[in-house]
Order: sequence, then structure tokens, then C-alpha cells
Amino acid sequence: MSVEVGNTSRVFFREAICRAVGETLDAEPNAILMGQDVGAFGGSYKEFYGLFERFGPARVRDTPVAESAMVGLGVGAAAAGVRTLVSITYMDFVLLALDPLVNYAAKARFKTGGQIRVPMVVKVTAGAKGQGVAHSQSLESWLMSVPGLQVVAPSNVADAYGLMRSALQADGPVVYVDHKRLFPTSGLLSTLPHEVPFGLAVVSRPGRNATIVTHSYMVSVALAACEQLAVDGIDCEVIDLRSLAPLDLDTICTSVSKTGVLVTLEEGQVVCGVGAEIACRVQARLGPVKVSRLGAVPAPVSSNPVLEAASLPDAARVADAVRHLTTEGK
Amino acid sequence: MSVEVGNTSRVFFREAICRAVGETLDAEPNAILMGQDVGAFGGSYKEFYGLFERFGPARVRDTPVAESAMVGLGVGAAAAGVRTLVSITYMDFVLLALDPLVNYAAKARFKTGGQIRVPMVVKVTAGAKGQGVAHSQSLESWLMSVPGLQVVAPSNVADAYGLMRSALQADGPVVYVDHKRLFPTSGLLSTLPHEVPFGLAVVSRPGRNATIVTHSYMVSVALAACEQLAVDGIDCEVIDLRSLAPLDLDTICTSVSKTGVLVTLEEGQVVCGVGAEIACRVQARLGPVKVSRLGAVPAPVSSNPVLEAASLPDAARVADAVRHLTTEGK
Amino acid sequence: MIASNDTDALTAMLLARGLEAVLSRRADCGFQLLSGGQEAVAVGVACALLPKDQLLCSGRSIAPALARGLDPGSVMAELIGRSSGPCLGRGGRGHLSQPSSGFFGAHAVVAGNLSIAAGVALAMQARGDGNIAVCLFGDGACGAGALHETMNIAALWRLPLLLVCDNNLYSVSTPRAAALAPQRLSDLAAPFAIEARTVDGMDVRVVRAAALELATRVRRGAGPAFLECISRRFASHSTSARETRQPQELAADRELDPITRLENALLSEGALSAHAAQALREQVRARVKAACAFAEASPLPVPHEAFADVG
Amino acid sequence: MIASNDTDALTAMLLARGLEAVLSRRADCGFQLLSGGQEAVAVGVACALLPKDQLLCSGRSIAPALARGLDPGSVMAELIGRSSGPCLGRGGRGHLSQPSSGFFGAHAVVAGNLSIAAGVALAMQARGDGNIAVCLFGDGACGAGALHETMNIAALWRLPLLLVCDNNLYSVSTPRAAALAPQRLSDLAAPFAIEARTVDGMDVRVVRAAALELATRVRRGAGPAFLECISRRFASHSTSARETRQPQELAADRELDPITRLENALLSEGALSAHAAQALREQVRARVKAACAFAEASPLPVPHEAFADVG
Ligand SMILES: Cc1ncc(C[n+]2csc(CCOP(=O)(O)OP(=O)(O)O)c2C)c(N)n1
Ligand SMILES: Cc1ncc(C[n+]2csc(CCOP(=O)(O)OP(=O)(O)O)c2C)c(N)n1
Ligand SMILES: [Mg+2]
Ligand SMILES: [Mg+2]
Repeated sequence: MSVEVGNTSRVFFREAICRAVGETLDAEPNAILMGQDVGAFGGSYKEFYGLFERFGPARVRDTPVAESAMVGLGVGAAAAGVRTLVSITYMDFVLLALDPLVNYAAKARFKTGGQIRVPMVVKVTAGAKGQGVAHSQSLESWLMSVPGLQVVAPSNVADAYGLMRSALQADGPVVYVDHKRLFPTSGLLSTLPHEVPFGLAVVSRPGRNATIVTHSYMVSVALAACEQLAVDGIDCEVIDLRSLAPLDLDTICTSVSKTGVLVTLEEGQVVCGVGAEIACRVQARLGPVKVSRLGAVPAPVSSNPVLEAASLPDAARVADAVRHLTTEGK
Repeated sequence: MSVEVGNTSRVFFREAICRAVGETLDAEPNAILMGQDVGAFGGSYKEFYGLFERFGPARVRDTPVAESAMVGLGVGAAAAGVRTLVSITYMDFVLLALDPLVNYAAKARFKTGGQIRVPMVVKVTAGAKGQGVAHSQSLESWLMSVPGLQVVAPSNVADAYGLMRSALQADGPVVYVDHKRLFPTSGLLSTLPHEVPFGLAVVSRPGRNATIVTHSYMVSVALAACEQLAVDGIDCEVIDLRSLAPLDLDTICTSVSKTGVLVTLEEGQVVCGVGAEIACRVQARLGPVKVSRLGAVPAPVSSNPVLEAASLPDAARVADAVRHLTTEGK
Repeated sequence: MIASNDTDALTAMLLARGLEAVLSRRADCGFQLLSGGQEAVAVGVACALLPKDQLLCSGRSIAPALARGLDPGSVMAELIGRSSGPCLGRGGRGHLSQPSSGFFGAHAVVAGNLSIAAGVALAMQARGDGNIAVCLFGDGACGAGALHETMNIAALWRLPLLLVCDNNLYSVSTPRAAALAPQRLSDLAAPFAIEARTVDGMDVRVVRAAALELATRVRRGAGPAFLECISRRFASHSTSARETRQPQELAADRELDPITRLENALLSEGALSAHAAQALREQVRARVKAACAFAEASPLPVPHEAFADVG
Repeated sequence: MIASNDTDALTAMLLARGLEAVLSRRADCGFQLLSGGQEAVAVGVACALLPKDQLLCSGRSIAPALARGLDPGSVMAELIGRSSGPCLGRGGRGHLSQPSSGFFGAHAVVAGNLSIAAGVALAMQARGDGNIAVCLFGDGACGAGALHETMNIAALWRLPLLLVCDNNLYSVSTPRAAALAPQRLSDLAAPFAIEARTVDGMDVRVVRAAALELATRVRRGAGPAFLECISRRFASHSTSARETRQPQELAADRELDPITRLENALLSEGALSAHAAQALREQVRARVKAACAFAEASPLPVPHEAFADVG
């Protein structure tokens, strides 16, 4: 799909990623994309569709199922001056590649006194969509705590494109986190090349009574909750982080200082999660505010539709949490 | 060393671990200890010294340098009914073993509907002591966020013994985190077998003006800070968590509701750290309190003594943080 | 089902094929990883196992689970997320498990079950109970370091472990030759002095014979063994995955169908009459029907089970 | 230092030995991982490399760094944590690095540099610059899955990668035979059809010849190669690790000293006079003295560098 609308066109999420990657492979004749089934197959979600035909097998490389070496090669090539994008199908499998990513890539620049930089992007797909206990995890909070790693997570087509463009221009390692449930979505995208800078959150919906801080697929869940809350006259603001490391505390605090109510929402675990960090930093700057942290229940995520739904945050739960906070002490 | 003092004896940290493991190998004729150089060598810190001679090569097994398979075998054997203790030298190397630990062990009971349990303990040594960027990490916060894993971290000889006893009696996977700087320590240990239950923190030092919540080696740093603060008439309480998952919120809240001041202290990263979780949960229960989170600076930990010291919390920094909070608004 | 006769093997393959045919028609239970075309590997290997042996496998686990004797109704129930599945509908596709029946189970992480299986073998060795652990994995798993680490330790410790590579020539869309350098995947066992064979995975009698020979060695305490079975996957990677192979290739694969192959052999050998064969297919159809009815009748789990049995 | 003559090789080995002798005497800079006994492997391999090739190695990196031509003074400075080290004293022992000199560097995670080195080779292939990457690792790394994954991909992609296993027969206290099943570690390359050799790592001429032959193959685009060098570690695992080997074993190892071996050869061949040999040792002693003086004179980093160059 690619319907021109003025100088923007409506594209699918996967097409936004594909365009950003294609533009980079065009601009950097040595840049390499590698991953399982990223070649003729075009990626699990067709997010690399057509790149193999355009750039050939030397630059768009199918790999064996060997996440550790995939990332290790990506790190080594990047450290040696060739930009790499390594596609790891699901975020659960990044657990197999943390040694090269955390023990080497995140530390290379520091430990060599600045001699080595690692301009590599690891793209992973997080979130649950009927795939079961070992294919549904969201581990952003782990990665954002690693000094030396940047972590971004788009929630829509425009950011999927703009953040990938920025990621592929960064001179240090970046983890780009997309989500299974975002691939069916589409949206408008400017036909002109552009970037979405790291470290800038956006207000996805303005509101006066409460602030929901979230990222990735959960942005749409937050917006759905807002619709339910609007009926009760509760007007919520939704902040889409876009970038988890660096984190845009200013935009969050501007909102919370206005609403006085902070709800953090993530699909991953609440314990030591993204929300815990945000709640602490916001209150360190603004002083006490009403806080509620939402995330998955403390259990594995089953592929069973009943159990998966029961274990993940949904609009109703988010709305309840906001109602509870906003009516507290009234 | 083993000086009898009544029915207690003074032993080194490593001896406390060794005794607990030995007692388990005695009690469970099939239980297996495996790890690199745990055999005749007795472990990096001699914490398994003599076990090879007592129990032989079939039950005390030297492994190749293959952390993933080491943990995988430990998980599989435990799942099949043979209790295992897998020794991973440094916590940084657990990054190589997270697939069997997180994707399998932590989920086995849930995904099989309770058919499979994994009575395995993974022992890792965390913390920095001049070993450099890839041998100094403290990743407790990652593991305590994994549903299905229990995580404990002793700060002294008695707990090193008692927590290992409990870990080796648990019917699910446990990560036992000790610390390089604890091995030179010694302390009194009852000569009678006993356990330290999971989920129970202790007050290491009673105090009225502020609560420092910490674990592992940082307990001694907190206590040193208390000495400095006592001089200024600031009386600090120190809570030693001992167990990170499950977490003993009651003991923490009892203290903070008394002092009104919470300082969290860990050697790992502050971002999405243990302290973030504690600060959020304490305030969710008690309402707003003064909070300060202390941990490593957001950078790799160099083996360079100057840089290592600069990147880790020490008594002076802890004391400053407490002073700052307790004098705030006065 | 050790030393089971050919008719039992034929029945087991027909049962898997039949159950999957129903599954592949229903879209309401998410995608499925079908064994169609590869039944001879699962069944042939299962023929070599004793009741207390344990079989572990990849996410492609329907034929293996059935071959190990799990009740088709409970397998169906698990696959469509019902409470009467062995995992109470919580594990679901890719995580079938019933250790009490010698099916330690599936694990959907590629190569993730290799070191786990070695651990199960280690437990058997520690108990000295004479049982063996068998790990069934795909060609894709051969690119993973887990295989190397597991083979080395299993060889060093002489673990009672039989490694069976069900090489269907593809990892999703990636041809085995594009992902793996070795000539034969069984060559990977050579450096560790692990006894290895590569056989035709489309002939259940060949698989069974090789599995029996190697399983016997392993059981004797000779240490691990490696069996590579060359097979064909009839459907795409999963019921939701795009097919990338050419029609000619798929047609040629169908020519090798392990079920018709065994059936024709038995007919021509006079070991099975056309009438008996017909009756057998009828019986299987009836069992599949009953299995589906049982599964359908089973309730879904209740939401609070999302918190159950953690850790 | 490609095609360097024997005297250069002798000098390089003496330099490493001399620098380490000083290091091992000072306790103020933490433990060190010494190359003593294994100098012929590092030096012999370095002899086969061109200036723009890249050498990566394990934490045991002093001889490799010096053999690659790094300034002894800056190496010494890095090892004792001073700012004039190539990593400004931040990397320190186990993480020596100076890519501008073709020494991409050490990494203290066992087997951790294997896939990184393959990546460096991939970058060279992408640029088509004709350079090669060499990864020097210990026998201990051969138990890690990273070797398997790296060999498979390097073979498939024909990467310009030379894998050199410095097999000193131990991983800390664990004898190689207790940790690794293969007869020869070079056998691990066979399944991937990777050209491999096992040679005497105590004879620098033998190592150099084998390294040159394989490096030339790799440079030609023939894909990766694997060289196993059997060596001896004279000291314990690290300057702070307990020695577990018997005195007789250590004494026998000393008999194989690669330095005396080459020196005696050169003397008996008349390629080196006793006087010249003496002069050479004097020169090296002087260089070591100068290196230490330079390092001592260099300042420690300042605390705020703890935050520098992150990411
Ligand atoms: C570690 C890991 N990486 C990637 C995947 C995604 N994935 C699922 S099945 C599969 C193909 C595996 O191929 P093979 O091992 O040959 O088994 P087959 O599907 O052919 O039976 C892949 C790549 C996974 N499940 N685990
Ligand atoms: C992944 C990992 N596990 C364990 C260690 C601890 N360790 C450091 S050196 C070493 C021995 C490695 O032996 P070998 O590879 O033969 O190198 P050698 O020390 O003999 O030169 C070990 C186990 C490590 N650094 N990395
Ligand atoms: Mg396959
Ligand atoms: Mg060695």
C-alpha cells in the first residue's frame, strides 16, 4: 500500500521501516542488513520486503538461527566501520545475544578510551500476540538500564520511519523495539526523508486530569482508555515516550505538573520496569504526585487467548486505574 | 578457619557457602554441583573447597566454559528431579545463560500446567573489585523482575549459609547472588543446621532519622556511612533485603514509616534498579516520603582503581545523600 | 511403543496426519506448526523408546507428542487452548508436555531444548535408571551454539542422550544449505567422537532401525549418539506463514509421502490387505473425530489461571 | 611484522617476557594474565600479518599486543592503569586495544571475541580491502557455542578470518581433556570444511610458517582457516590464581621455552653470535626499563573520566 496524499502517503508500519532501511542502504554503500529470513522472504512481517532484490545477498544477508553470532558479527562489523542492522525476530531471543550487545557493544567505546564506536542497530519485535511464553516478552526496561545502549520504541508509522532513520545514523549501539501488534497498522508518512530525534517524547493526546506515560503498542491502549474516560468527564493526556534511553523527562514533567496524576503503562513487567524509573524521576523533580504503575501481571504470558488477555493491560484496566487515582480522596 | 565459640564458630564467607552445599549433597544423594573449576580447584573463591574430595567427580563436576549449556543442563536435570547447583563465576556471564534460565526455567512450571518444577540454584558472583568492564556487573534488578525466579543476596556469613540452605530446598529456580568483596569477610555461624527463609529482610542497624535499604556488599557501605552520620547526630536505620524476590515490603515500610526518609543503595545501575522498585512500592503503601536512589554511575565499571572508585557508591556518597535528605527543608 | 509393528507405525502416522488436517482447517486457535510430511521421523524415533525414556522436541511437536502415546483428545485440547490439555491449555502450541508419558515436551525456542535434554539425561545417569533422553530438533537448530556446547558436554560425560535432527531442509524460508556449512549435519558430531548416522527420514522403517540401533548403544552407556533424518515439510513453516517453495518442489516432496510409502510397501508385501488398510483409515478417522469432540467439549481456562503455577 | 626475520621474532618474545617479568613483581596494579611460555604463538602469528590486518585476542593479551607492534611503554601504562595507555588506562588488563596499529584488541569474556572478529572480517569483506581478521583464543573458548556459530557463518560467507587457538592445555585449573571432547581442537573445523592445522606452539618458526600459509589462503578469499598451537603456560592462570600443577610438570614445560629454543637454534646455526644474543638481551632490558619509566611517569586518569566515552 502507498497512497499519495499531497507530499505524504499512507503506508503500513512495515513499509515505514522498510523505507528507512532502504534509504540507509542507498546512502551507505557498505551498510549491511542481516537476520533470519530477511532476504528473499523479506522478514517475518515483510518489513524488509524488496530490499534483497534491490541490494543483493552481500548486503541483505539471511543468517542461520544463531542470535549470539548474528549480533556479534553486527557489533564487530560496526566497530570496524561498517554500519549494520541486525534483525532479531522476537525480543525473547535477544536473551541469546546479550553478551555481544551488553558486554561488548555497550562498553567498547568506554573501554577503548574512545578508539572504537559501534554504529549498529539491533531491531527486535516485542509484545504478545498469541505466541506464548517464550515469544511474547517485553524487556525494554533491561536494555534502557545499560549504559552505552540507546533504546527506542515507535508506536506509529511516522515514528517507525523517523526513529529508524535516526537509529541508522547513530554512532553508538541502538536497540529498536517494534511490536507484533503494530504491523497491521498504517498511517500517513511524509514522502521526504526526515528523522525523529532520540530523547523526544510526544503528547499523543492532550488532557487536563491525568497523564498516562507509555510507549509502543500500549499507546493505542492508552488512547482507547482515554475515550472511555472522556465519557466520565475525565480528560487524560497521553505521552508517547518513543525513546526510552535517552528519556525525555521534560515532556513528562510538563504534563504531570499540569495534571498532578501519573499513570505509567507498559506491556512488560512492572517490577523494576520503565514505569518505576519514570515514577521515581518525576517525583524527584516535581515532588509527590499521585502514581499508578501498570504492566503485565507477574507471570509468563500464555498463547492462550483467555490467559494472554488476562495477563496484559487493556483499556478497561487503564481506565480503572486512572479513575481510581483521579477520584482518590474526593 | 573454624574457631568454635560455644555452639557457633567463626568462619569465612566461602566456608559458610561450602558448608551449606556440602550438607545438601549429603542429604540428597543425587544432588549435583557443577561449574568451572569447582572440582579439585574448589571454586574461584574456594567456596566449594573439599566437596570434590568428599562427593567425587560424578556429583561435583568441572564444566567447560559454556555458561548456556551449564545452566541448561542444570535446569534439565532439576526438571527431571535431580537438584542442581550451577556455579557461574561472575554475574556478567549469566548474560550467556539467560535463555535456559528465563525462557525455560522461569516458565516451565507455568507452561506445563504444574507438571514440571525446576529445583535448581544458579550461584553468581556480582560486584566490582578491580576486574573491569565485563567482570563487574550487578544485574539483580533484571532477575528480580522475572516471574518464576527467586533471587537472594547475602551480605554476611550467617545469611550466606542460611540463604544457600533455603535455596537448595526450594522447588523452583533460585539465583543466589554473592559478591567478590564478601569473600574476605568472616563471621559467627551456628554449628547447627538452619535456614534463613526467603522474603525476610532484617534491620542491620536500628536508627530513627533515615532508612537505608540495601543488600549484599553495599550493606557494609551503608553501615560505614551510618558511622559517619552518627558523628553529625544523624541516626540511620539499615535494612538488609537479603531476598530481592520475594521482597519483604513490610520490614521496609515499618522502618520508613518511622524515619520518613528512604535511601535505596545498590551497586548496580540506578535506572530501573532495585531502588526504583522499592521507592515506588513504599510510597504506594505509605504515601510520599523523602527518597534518594543511589547506585553506580551510568557507565561501565573500569578495572582502573581511580575510575572504579569514582563509579561506585561509597560511604561518603551515601552519607551525603542522607544528610541532604534529612536536612532538606530544615 | 518400542519394537512396535509396521501397522502400529502406519496408524501413528495416520493419526498425526488426520489430527493436523482438522487443525489446519480451523483458524480460531492461532497458527500451528504442522508435522505433515515428517511423521516418519517422529514415529520412527518413538518406536525405539521405552516408556520411561523422555522425548524432548522443538515447537513442531504434534507428531512427536502423539507418537509418544499422548491421548489425541488431550493433545487436541492443548492445541486449541482447552483445560483438558496436559498443560491445562496454558502451554499450547509449541509447548506440549506430558513427562508422565515420557514426553518431557516441546520448547518453541530453536535449539533451546538441547541442553535441557542433556540435563534430563544427566538426571537419568545420576539415578542410574537406564533410561535415555532423546532430543528432536530441526536443521535450523544446527546453526546454534547450544548444539556444540551440548554435544561436547554430553560426549565428555557420556550422557544417555540421543540427538535426532529432523532435517526438513528449511528454516522457515531459508534453505538449509544457505544457513549451514556442513555437508551432512551429522558431520557435526564427528569432532566429539559421537556416533552418528544420516538416514532417509521419509521411510519410517529406516528411521526406526537407525533409532533402535543408536538408542541401544546409548542405553548401553556408550554415551550420546546423533541421528540425522532427511525429511520434507509438506506445508509452509506454519499455518500462518507464507509458502516460498515452488509448486514443482512441493509436488516432488509429496511423492515421498511416508504414509503412502509404508502403506504401499505393506500392501505389496501382503502384510496388509486393501480392506484392512481401509479399515485402519476408518478407525483413525473415528479417533480423530472423537479427539476433536473431546477437545471441543473441554472448557477454556479461567482468567485467574494467568497467575497460576508461577516459578 | 610479516616475513620478519628470526632475530625480530626472538626480540619480540624477549620483550614480552621482559615486560611481564616486571609486571609480575608489582602487586599495586591488580592481577595480570601473563603470556609467559606462550610468546611463540603470539609472535609467530603476528609475523604472518600485514599492517592493516586486525588481531583480536582473549584477556591473555600482553604478548599479542606487543607482537602487533604496540609501544611497550603505552602497553605498560595501560596495564598499570595510566592515562598514556592506548585506552587511556580505562580498559586495562584484559582489554588492551589499538585498532590503528592492527590490534583491534583483547576482550576478557572467554570466546567473546570470536563473533566480533568475524564481524571485523565481514567489514573487511564488505570493503574488499584485502585485509584479514585474526582471532586468538584459548582452548577454553572451544567449549563455547560462540565458536560453532562463528565457524558456521564464517565458512558460509567465506569471511577473511583466521582462527588461532592458543591451546595451553588448561582453562584455569581444568585440564583441556576434562573440558573438551575432541582429540585435536582443530578437528572442530572439519565439519565446516574449514582448513585447519595443529602445530607445536613452542616453536615460533613452526607457528609462523603455519600462520603464513593459512593467512595467505584466507587473504586469497578461500574463506576462514583454523590454526591450533599447542603451548605451555609457565605461570599460574593469573598472578593472583593458585597454581595446581605439579612441579615436575612445570619443570618439563620450562624445557620447551620458546625463547631459549629459538636462541639455541640461531646460535647453533651460526645465525646469531653469543655476543649478539647478549647485546639483544641488553637492548630489550633497556627498552623494558624505558617502557616502565614512561608508564610510571604517566598520570592516573581523573575521576570524572568514569563517565567519559559511554556508548
Ligand atoms: C532462538 C530462536 N530464534 C528464532 C526463532 C524463530 N523460529 C521459529 S521456528 C524457526 C525455524 C526453525 O527451523 P528448524 O530448526 O529447521 O525447524 P523446522 O521449523 O524446520 O521444523 C525459527 C527461526 C525461534 N523460535 N527461536
Ligand atoms: C564467558 C566466561 N566464562 C568464564 C570466564 C572466567 N575465565 C577467565 S579466563 C578463563 C580460562 C580460559 O581458558 P582458556 O580459554 O584456555 O584461556 P587461557 O586462560 O588458558 O589462556 C576463565 C574460565 C570468562 N572470562 N568468561
Ligand atoms: Mg527445518
Ligand atoms: Mg588455556
